[in-house]
Amino acid sequence: MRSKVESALPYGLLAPTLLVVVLLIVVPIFQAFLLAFQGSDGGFTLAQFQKMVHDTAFLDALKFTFLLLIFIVPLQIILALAMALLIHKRFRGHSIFLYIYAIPLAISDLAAGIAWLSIFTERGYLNSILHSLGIIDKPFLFLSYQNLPAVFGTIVIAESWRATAIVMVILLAGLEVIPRDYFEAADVFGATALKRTLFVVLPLLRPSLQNALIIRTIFAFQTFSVVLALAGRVIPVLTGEAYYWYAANRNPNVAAAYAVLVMVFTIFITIMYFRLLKTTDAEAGYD
Amino acid sequence: MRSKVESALPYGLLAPTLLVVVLLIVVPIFQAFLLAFQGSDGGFTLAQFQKMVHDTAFLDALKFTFLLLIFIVPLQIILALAMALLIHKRFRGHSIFLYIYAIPLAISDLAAGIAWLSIFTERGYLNSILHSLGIIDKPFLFLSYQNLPAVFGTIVIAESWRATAIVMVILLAGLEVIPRDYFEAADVFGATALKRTLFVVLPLLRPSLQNALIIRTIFAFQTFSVVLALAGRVIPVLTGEAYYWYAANRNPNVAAAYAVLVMVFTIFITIMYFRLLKTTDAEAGYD
Amino acid sequence: MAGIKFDSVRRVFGKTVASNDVSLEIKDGEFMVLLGPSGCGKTTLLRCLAGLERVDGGRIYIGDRDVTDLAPRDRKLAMVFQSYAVFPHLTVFDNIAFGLKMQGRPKDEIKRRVQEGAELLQLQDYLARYPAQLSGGQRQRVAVARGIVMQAQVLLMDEPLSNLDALLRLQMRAELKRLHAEIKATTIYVTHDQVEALSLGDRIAVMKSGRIVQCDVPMNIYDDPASVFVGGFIGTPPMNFLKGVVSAEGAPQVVVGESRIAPTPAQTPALAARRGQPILLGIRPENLAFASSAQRNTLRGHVVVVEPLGSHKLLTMQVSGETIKVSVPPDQSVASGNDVWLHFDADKIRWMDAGSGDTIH
Amino acid sequence: MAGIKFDSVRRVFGKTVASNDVSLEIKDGEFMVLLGPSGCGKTTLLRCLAGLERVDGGRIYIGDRDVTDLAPRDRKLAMVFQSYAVFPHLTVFDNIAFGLKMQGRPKDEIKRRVQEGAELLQLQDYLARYPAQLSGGQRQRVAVARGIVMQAQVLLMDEPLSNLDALLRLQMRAELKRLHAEIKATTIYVTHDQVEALSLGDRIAVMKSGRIVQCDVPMNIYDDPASVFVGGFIGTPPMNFLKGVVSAEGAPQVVVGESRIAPTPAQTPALAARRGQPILLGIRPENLAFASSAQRNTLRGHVVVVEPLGSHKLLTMQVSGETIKVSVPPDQSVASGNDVWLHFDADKIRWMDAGSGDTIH
Amino acid sequence: QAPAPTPAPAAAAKAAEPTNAPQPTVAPASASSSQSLIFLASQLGPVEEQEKMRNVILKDFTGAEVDFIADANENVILDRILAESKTGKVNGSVVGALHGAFPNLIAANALEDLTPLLEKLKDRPIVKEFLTLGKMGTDKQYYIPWMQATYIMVVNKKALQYLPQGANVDALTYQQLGEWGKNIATATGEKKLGFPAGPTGLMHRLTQGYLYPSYTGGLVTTYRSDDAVKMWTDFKAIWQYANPQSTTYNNMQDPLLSGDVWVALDHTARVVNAFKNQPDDFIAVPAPAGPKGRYYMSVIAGLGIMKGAPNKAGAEALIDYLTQPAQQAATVREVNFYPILDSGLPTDLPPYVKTESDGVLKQARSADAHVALLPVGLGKKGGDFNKIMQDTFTRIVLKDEDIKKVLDDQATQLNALLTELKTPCWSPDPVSTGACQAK
Ligand SMILES: Nc1ncnc2c1ncn2[C@@H]1O[C@H](COP(=O)(O)OP(=O)(O)OP(=O)(O)O)[C@@H](O)[C@H]1O
Ligand SMILES: Nc1ncnc2c1ncn2[C@@H]1O[C@H](COP(=O)(O)OP(=O)(O)OP(=O)(O)O)[C@@H](O)[C@H]1O
Ligand SMILES: [Mg+2]
Ligand SMILES: [Mg+2]
Repeated sequence: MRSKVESALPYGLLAPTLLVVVLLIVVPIFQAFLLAFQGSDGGFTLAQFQKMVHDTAFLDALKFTFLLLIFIVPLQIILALAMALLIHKRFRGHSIFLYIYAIPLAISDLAAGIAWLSIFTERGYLNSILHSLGIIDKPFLFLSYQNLPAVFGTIVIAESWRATAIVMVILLAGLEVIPRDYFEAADVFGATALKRTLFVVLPLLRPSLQNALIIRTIFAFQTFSVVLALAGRVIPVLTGEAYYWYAANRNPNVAAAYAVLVMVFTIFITIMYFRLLKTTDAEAGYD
Repeated sequence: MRSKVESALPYGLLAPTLLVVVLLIVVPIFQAFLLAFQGSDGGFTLAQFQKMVHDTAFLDALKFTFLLLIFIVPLQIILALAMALLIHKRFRGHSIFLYIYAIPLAISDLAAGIAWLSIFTERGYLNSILHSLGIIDKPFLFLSYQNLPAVFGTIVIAESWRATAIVMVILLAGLEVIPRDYFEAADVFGATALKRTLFVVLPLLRPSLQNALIIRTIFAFQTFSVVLALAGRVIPVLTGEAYYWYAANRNPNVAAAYAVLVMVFTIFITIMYFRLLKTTDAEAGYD
Repeated sequence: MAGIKFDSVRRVFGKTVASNDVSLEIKDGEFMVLLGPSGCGKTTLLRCLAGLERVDGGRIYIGDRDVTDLAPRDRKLAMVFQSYAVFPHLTVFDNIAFGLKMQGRPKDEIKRRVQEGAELLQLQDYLARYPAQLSGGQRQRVAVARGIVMQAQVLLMDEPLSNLDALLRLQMRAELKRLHAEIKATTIYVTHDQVEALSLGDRIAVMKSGRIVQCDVPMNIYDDPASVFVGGFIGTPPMNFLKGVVSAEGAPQVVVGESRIAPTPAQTPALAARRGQPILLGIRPENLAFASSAQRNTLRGHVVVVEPLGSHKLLTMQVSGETIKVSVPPDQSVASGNDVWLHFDADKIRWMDAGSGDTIH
Repeated sequence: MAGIKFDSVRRVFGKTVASNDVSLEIKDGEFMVLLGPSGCGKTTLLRCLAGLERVDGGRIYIGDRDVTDLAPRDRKLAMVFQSYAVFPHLTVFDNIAFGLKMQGRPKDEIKRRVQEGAELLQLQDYLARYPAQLSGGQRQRVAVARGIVMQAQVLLMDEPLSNLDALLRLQMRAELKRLHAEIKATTIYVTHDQVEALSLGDRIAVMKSGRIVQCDVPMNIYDDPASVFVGGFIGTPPMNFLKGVVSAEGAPQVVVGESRIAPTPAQTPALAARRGQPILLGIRPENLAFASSAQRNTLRGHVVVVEPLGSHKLLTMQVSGETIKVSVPPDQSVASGNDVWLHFDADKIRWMDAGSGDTIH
Repeated sequence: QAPAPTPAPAAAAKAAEPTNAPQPTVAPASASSSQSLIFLASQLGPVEEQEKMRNVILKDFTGAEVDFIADANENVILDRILAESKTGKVNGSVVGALHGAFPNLIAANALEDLTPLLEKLKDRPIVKEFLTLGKMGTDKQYYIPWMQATYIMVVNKKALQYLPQGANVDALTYQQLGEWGKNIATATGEKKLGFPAGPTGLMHRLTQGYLYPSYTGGLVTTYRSDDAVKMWTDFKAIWQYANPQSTTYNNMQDPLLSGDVWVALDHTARVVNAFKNQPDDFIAVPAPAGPKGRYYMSVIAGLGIMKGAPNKAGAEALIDYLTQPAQQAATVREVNFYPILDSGLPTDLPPYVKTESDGVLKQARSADAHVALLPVGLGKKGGDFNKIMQDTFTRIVLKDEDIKKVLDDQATQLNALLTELKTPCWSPDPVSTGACQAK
């Protein structure tokens, strides 16, 4: 694509950039690792990790973190994709709809947690409504630790609520960029809405999907306010535990161990997304 | 673009969707508003907002929130764009570089706060390095409340650090989607790298820029851990105050008032982005 | 049965009327060529038929079905897009197979038909490549292959051969002809290549500014253009037009510059009705020949440019103050600057109204 | 000074050698046409020259400068892309003005030159539109306008008129010719339209599989193709080839089916050297004419298809077991099934080696 | 290094309340067993401390099978107690909470009078002052003191050389503290005093329990007195030598360990790592004294028994058990809360606990020592109260606003809040009948 001189250029630009990268990117990460692996005597230790692994909540946190990921991410992608495809049709009023739909974007984690709590709690709105509709005769305990599936379900709903909008905005922008020709060709050649989505839209949307998945996964790993608000530590999650160790137990080292664990997972999954959704060189026409 | 029957379809699909929207989107928002506007007697009150506005930290929080936005967002977009353009050249090793660059994505807010704190603090890494290099002879207090510009600067660096990667990933995906032709045409017709970026890349990148800006702005409004870690409440920010009112002062109502304020700002700015960066109908060829 | 009927189809983009109440019937199995200047609405018409463009008025029928409100996929047609619209994420094979896969055809049938299509378009060597790895012409051929393997009842082709070299185009033209004879799909074919139009089309519809101005069999379009526009549009080079005046008295003759031209007996009554009025004389370049002297139906011309074009020489000449093109055999000796006599047969002349440009019959 | 020199330029994509050590010199101000089958490497060559494609070997010079390693913008050329590459986010005006703006020209100059360019390409009415609001041909014209308003020393055009109708193409061709006469930009012009190639080019370079197989003035390319490939590629329809054998004894003659064909005196020595060997006889369709009887240099032919193409009739005939094309005047009376005598002049015949396909001189 | 916690019993692990909203939650099924006893504690919420409680301190208790339930958020537990009491479905038996939490519980009539129990324990050398506090100003004994926490000053030994002339490190005044800071700053060029003024630091407690009482003899009533102005003026002078990063310090142990700070005042639990990690570098000394004496804040936690407790006998036995010297020693060793016994500290403590304890004892035994309490009777508005304190600090010290004006502003808010809550004064403010008000 470029002549030889030009293709040497990136390396020239990289030299100073690399310095910045080392300083600004690697150092704080190193720092996080240090915290996680450094004992009180300054030496290397796995004690923090042992402490983390043997913590009562650890296995649950691991389990629920991934369970949430597995439930929320696909659900959101599907929901968001459906909405994006709908709005992409540019029907009359689509922008108002878009705005309404994007509002949850604007709500902070914390506020979302509070709001959902007041809906799902024993004397909350949902129970009041269900009761006044005569569907239940006494409050249903959505958030009882004895009914984990219900708690889990409410968390999935509440977490999806907020971040689906962001996924949708990303996918919508991705859709807008795809030349209409391809959709039209798919239509003409007899693709049903589903097949068109599977065989044309999704593959062409890969860069946006990749973005959405990465962002969504990071979100899922790193926000815990909603979970904390709705389930307390009955449903522990990794980042919540990190926070807990840091703020309540005043142990930044174990917190760092959790953070490092989350980091490793995130990087792993991100790389997986990059790999899976990469446009191959052949496809891009690079030789 | 569609025949009449097809164009009626979205409305059909909208009917049930609207119900879901009302239930799932509007109710929790309503809830957040309720918290913010409801007095202890259940009636409407502006007391919480008055409390918020008269709070010592309020004006500062407002000021710093927007200052941070103004400093961080453009800085990040420029940095991320530069990186994305660089990596987009697909020089040898670009994917490793990409991965390294994307690592901060994987670090949680909390861990980032801890890590940066240990770098910038009086006996932190930066001071140690500067000292051992002989650049300074006694530690420089980056985080002194008496030196707000320095604190602010460190916050800008630390906040940029984490989220630049996400902006870059988004912009990079956007770049990959733009047909190479356009870059090539710009090159052939004599555009310098800067002009090409301004007149071709950025306009074509609008959908991705829009995404990046929205996500980045939401981030900027909603994360406060790093700010809290580095500056305490010397540099208050709106969401931090909301959190503070909720967690430390145990006043969810004032917290909700802050959340509502942040929400209004976010929505406003998001709509602005939508407007500013919209692909016009004419440009898209819609009639 | 897949005849096609456009009934006052209208499509307006802002102030541009891209399809201005077009009515056109195409018989089942007919090969209809759409011809017209750039931007006259050919693509729009195809897109309306395919369901890709909303119709602002009128109805469209395929066979007996009113398809105006049907989704594209329910219209069961195949299309070759002017912009190719070849899927960038699919290999050539998968691109060609796309429509068949959508129909859920069995694997081996798909494979066979894709192979056939690829062979026809000389794409066998590229089946595993992605579109980005192809040249412009190769990409266009993928688009064509994707369309024809469908063996749909209705096939729409929008300038399908525009980026192919002459030789390949010649071969493709023959293949398309053979294919059409075999499958008998009702075909609408947009082209700018007149040889293609004349040799492929059962009929040709000539469009201008969103309207169909003439629709007839190729020879009639060529020989009997309905207007100055059609005559001037068809033929390379197109028909020449000279201004004249119908003689006010005597047997109706037309005065062109210093020459007097007598119509054929069949033309006489029409001309007689226009005595003294201005009129246009249309004559095709190949119907003009050098004459040794002034005879009946000759014009004096001055050769301005001589272009040797292989199979003939193309002369640009000045005749009675107007510029015309004349085509002469390649071995005709002539040089620019020559003054020569041009002769033509009266029955090759077409007379047009000087105002409306319509042909006078 | 902006002559162009390709020195063994090589570009390889995986296993495809898109540019196979191409060497070519183009004089300052020359109008060079690139002709060749789809996928032969024309676009690749232009892109290498423009700096859009890495060169895997060889050097490229513009004027005296070795530009092989220069960035595209430092090569100071203008290009019309085969894919148009018209910026979707800019109006037609801004698209045409793009290069001028990049050069930082004054506002009013830009405006004037864009207006001129738009007029030339009949785009005046569309200046405020976005590309998505244009038809295919209109979009292509924007790409052409963007290229020519630059008045660059070097102008590259990759099939710039492929999506335009014949009439417009004719006009554009004349405009490009005028423009070239005016600006004298060194031009490389890729086209599949042979009339365009023959009428525009100072010279034509014919490519095949990444190589230039002949580069000469148009008439020579047409009349004296360097090989079967060139003869068979140029001309619509192309040159006919008949298999023959040089007579083993007597004056060198070539036996084609039942006929014996005598070469011109100039051809005789070359044929004499190939006594008894197979040989190919190349003759263009328009150089064959009906004869009333068997004469010297006649062939017996059977008419298979008659295609009336307006300016002439194209016959597909069977001659000594091979299919050839013959072009006859439009008024020649002939019907399919006829058996006729075909005559030609010996000096219109080109002899080619039956093995390599190269022309024998 | 503390041993890794062993997994907790399943019931206990599940016990954390899912929400902090006022709602009763059905207790684990095991609660109905007569052998078991539920101990609801608003303190010792951090998991590590819970584990210590279950696995070490309560291990030897044989009176019942104790379910120790705590939460990082103390309101979770308090709400639960109130809810159980209100609905009559009482599951908890023993309640452990801070002094300030009791008025609400008493108001809800959730607690037994423990006077009979106290009779049985009358030989215990429990600090008299603490027992009096346990009556909550009534004639009934609502809680038996359980444990206490306090704030002490930690000094890096390197700082001792810079002590002002004639100053005794065990009997400093605030003025001397300022001079000390100044001396250090002059000598080293660095400001090495430290205060926990970070977002989750306890600076407001220092204001409430140390500065205000020591200078004014009160807190609310003297909020905008001239003594208060003097206090803030002095404190601003001291603050000049405080590390400017103090506004980021949530606890003092980290800056002490890093060397950023040499002299710091903070909650014992928030400095303990300094002694733990570098036992030889630090000493603990009493907080400074002001014109009105050496006020220090004691955070007293008491044990009560719920009305209608399912296992009242077990509850009494548990209280007895926890107030025995061995358990008191275990408590300071394991979870860093100090004994409420007058008899001095046990001797079998690890060195770091010993060092810290020395400071605590010295502080309590100082001649001019007085106890100040956490705010009492503010309930959920405790946060608002703290915020007013914190804002006062921010405006005067950090933003350099006019002291008198700030105090007037903040006193107005304070009065409004206390009027709304109708909270009477608490120690060291003189007892009042109506809402406590700044004069
Ligand atoms: N990115 C690529 N990867 C692999 N092969 C390529 C790539 N680009 C071009 N080719 C191949 O190189 C050859 C030359 O391509 P080029 O585009 O130069 O052809 P062309 O002469 O312009 O053809 P056309 O007339 O069809 O536009 C073709 O066979 C094509 O398939
Ligand atoms: N989306 C649009 N908005 C506005 N005008 C449009 C739009 N699409 C097409 N047009 C206009 O409608 C007219 C017909 O366009 P169409 O594409 O049908 O032309 P065409 O006959 O296919 O031309 P070509 O031979 O150049 O492809 C053109 O003048 C074009 O500018
Ligand atoms: Mg078109
Ligand atoms: Mg090409």
